[in-house]
Amino acid sequence: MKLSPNTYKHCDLIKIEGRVDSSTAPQLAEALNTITDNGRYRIVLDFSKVEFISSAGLRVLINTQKNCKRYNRGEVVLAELPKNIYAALDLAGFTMLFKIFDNVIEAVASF
Amino acid sequence: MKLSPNTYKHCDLIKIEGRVDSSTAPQLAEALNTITDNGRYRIVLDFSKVEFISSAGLRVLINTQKNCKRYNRGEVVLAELPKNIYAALDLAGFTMLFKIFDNVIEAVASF
Amino acid sequence: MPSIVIPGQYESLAQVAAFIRTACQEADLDDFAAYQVETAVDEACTNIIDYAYGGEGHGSIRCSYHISPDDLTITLEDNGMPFNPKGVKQPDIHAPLGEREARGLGLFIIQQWMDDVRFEFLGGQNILTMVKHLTKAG
Amino acid sequence: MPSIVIPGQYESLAQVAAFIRTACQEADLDDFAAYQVETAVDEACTNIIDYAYGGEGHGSIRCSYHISPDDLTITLEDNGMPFNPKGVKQPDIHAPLGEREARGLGLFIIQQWMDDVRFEFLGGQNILTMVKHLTKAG
Ligand SMILES: Nc1ncnc2c1ncn2[C@@H]1O[C@H](COP(=O)(O)OP(=O)(O)O)[C@@H](O)[C@H]1O
Ligand SMILES: Nc1ncnc2c1ncn2[C@@H]1O[C@H](COP(=O)(O)OP(=O)(O)O)[C@@H](O)[C@H]1O
Repeated sequence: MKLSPNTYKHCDLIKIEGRVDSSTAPQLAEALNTITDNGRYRIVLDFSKVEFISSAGLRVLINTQKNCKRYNRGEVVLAELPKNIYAALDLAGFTMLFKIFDNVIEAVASF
Repeated sequence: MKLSPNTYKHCDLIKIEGRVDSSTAPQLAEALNTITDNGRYRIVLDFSKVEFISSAGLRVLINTQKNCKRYNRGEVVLAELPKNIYAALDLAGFTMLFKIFDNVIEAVASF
Repeated sequence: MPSIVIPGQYESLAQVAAFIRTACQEADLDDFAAYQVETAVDEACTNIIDYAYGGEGHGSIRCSYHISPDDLTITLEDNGMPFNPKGVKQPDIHAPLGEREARGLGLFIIQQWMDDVRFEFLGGQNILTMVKHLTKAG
Repeated sequence: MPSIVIPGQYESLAQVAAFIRTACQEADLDDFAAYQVETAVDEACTNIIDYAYGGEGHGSIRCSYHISPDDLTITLEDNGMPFNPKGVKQPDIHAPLGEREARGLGLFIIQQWMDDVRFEFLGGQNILTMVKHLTKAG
């Protein structure tokens, strides 16, 4: 898994590439915590190059979403979900818990 | 030439495709005026799919930039300039007059 | 019966995934069905590492597959603590964010995405058998 | 000498551009040099329509090219008002935005991007000759 984070005026963006499984999910959690530890809670995750996500990755997403939405201070939104990844998120009921955007530009511009 | 405009929270985006010459520049001017007539002066132009720009196109850019920068109310920024297009803008001294971004996301997020 | 043995460590999951993708290709599964099988196997291996072995580095996992005209069958074997899934409760996937549990999705995904799932304890081994039907296109 | 004649209308500019790209390909110009020639011809045709003819729909333009071992030569002919570029002043491309003129870039681009530019009035015609050297790679 490769993570490319960017900090913008109104939000942070992380582009995720590769596999998000038990082996790599801790890195994703760390990258997200780095952002929230800076007091920033508006986060876009670019899934366009994600090949696989397991429940270990889903766990990181839900924990971060809870943290970000607390006190209405922000939220995590997801962009450019590949079909298989969308199916996994949908099975787990995550499509109700996260705003999903067709492209990263719209997601970044939503903040 | 094809124009795809989008209005976001902090800026407007127009994706331009094809040729911007004397024949098509008036359409670009019209699209830009539609935005500024709405009191919106923060504009990103996505050049990634622009094949050609003549001085007729440059004229539209400079007029819009003057309008947008008036009273410090905004500006036009350019994103994803193809090499040839960049060379034309550079020859005309436009690289001093417009912020230029490598990608549309950064450009949109700059507002 | 093609098989691999991996050490019970998370970094081996990518290797199992590659092995499973080969199996799915041989079985001629479509892209999404293959993704479902890959996910189920990843979840099952993670659970073996986490619960049967109580953490990384305590044992190995054998993964094998068999293709019949009707099914792709994946078998996972470990030497960890016996597991009986009966007591495990289902996640509430409709819960609002505040009440939503972060854990408990792995078994659920396995059960939803595989057509038949059987946990056995035989000869001191956990044997997990997961079946995906090969529904022919059309 | 390959040539086309287009009506003096902006919508014909794309057709001239396609004709010029063919010429550049034949002359084996690299992508950027070809872009420079395409731009110069576009600017020149626009000026003929705007100034020699005083607007769209008042005359036609003949565009032809010749390739020698050293040069690609483009010729534009029109029957409009004679033009002498001597009196035209250069744009100040270093001016800050507030003082920057929106007009006056066309001739400048032609002169910068072509290696030789000649305006003539002969037999009642404007003849514009623009030369691009064929510098061999390496
Ligand atoms: N192979 C196993 N051995 C022992 N216990 C298991 C095994 N797999 C799952 N479990 C139990 O079932 C529960 C639910 O598992 P799962 O749905 O994968 O979610 P999670 O691992 O996030 O808790 C686990 O918390 C664990 O108690
Ligand atoms: N073919 C032409 N015939 C007559 N006048 C011309 C011609 N080309 C250019 N000019 C004159 O030169 C000036 C500069 O031309 P140019 O650099 O193309 O910029 P612009 O067309 O934006 O004014 C024009 O304003 C016009 O007065």
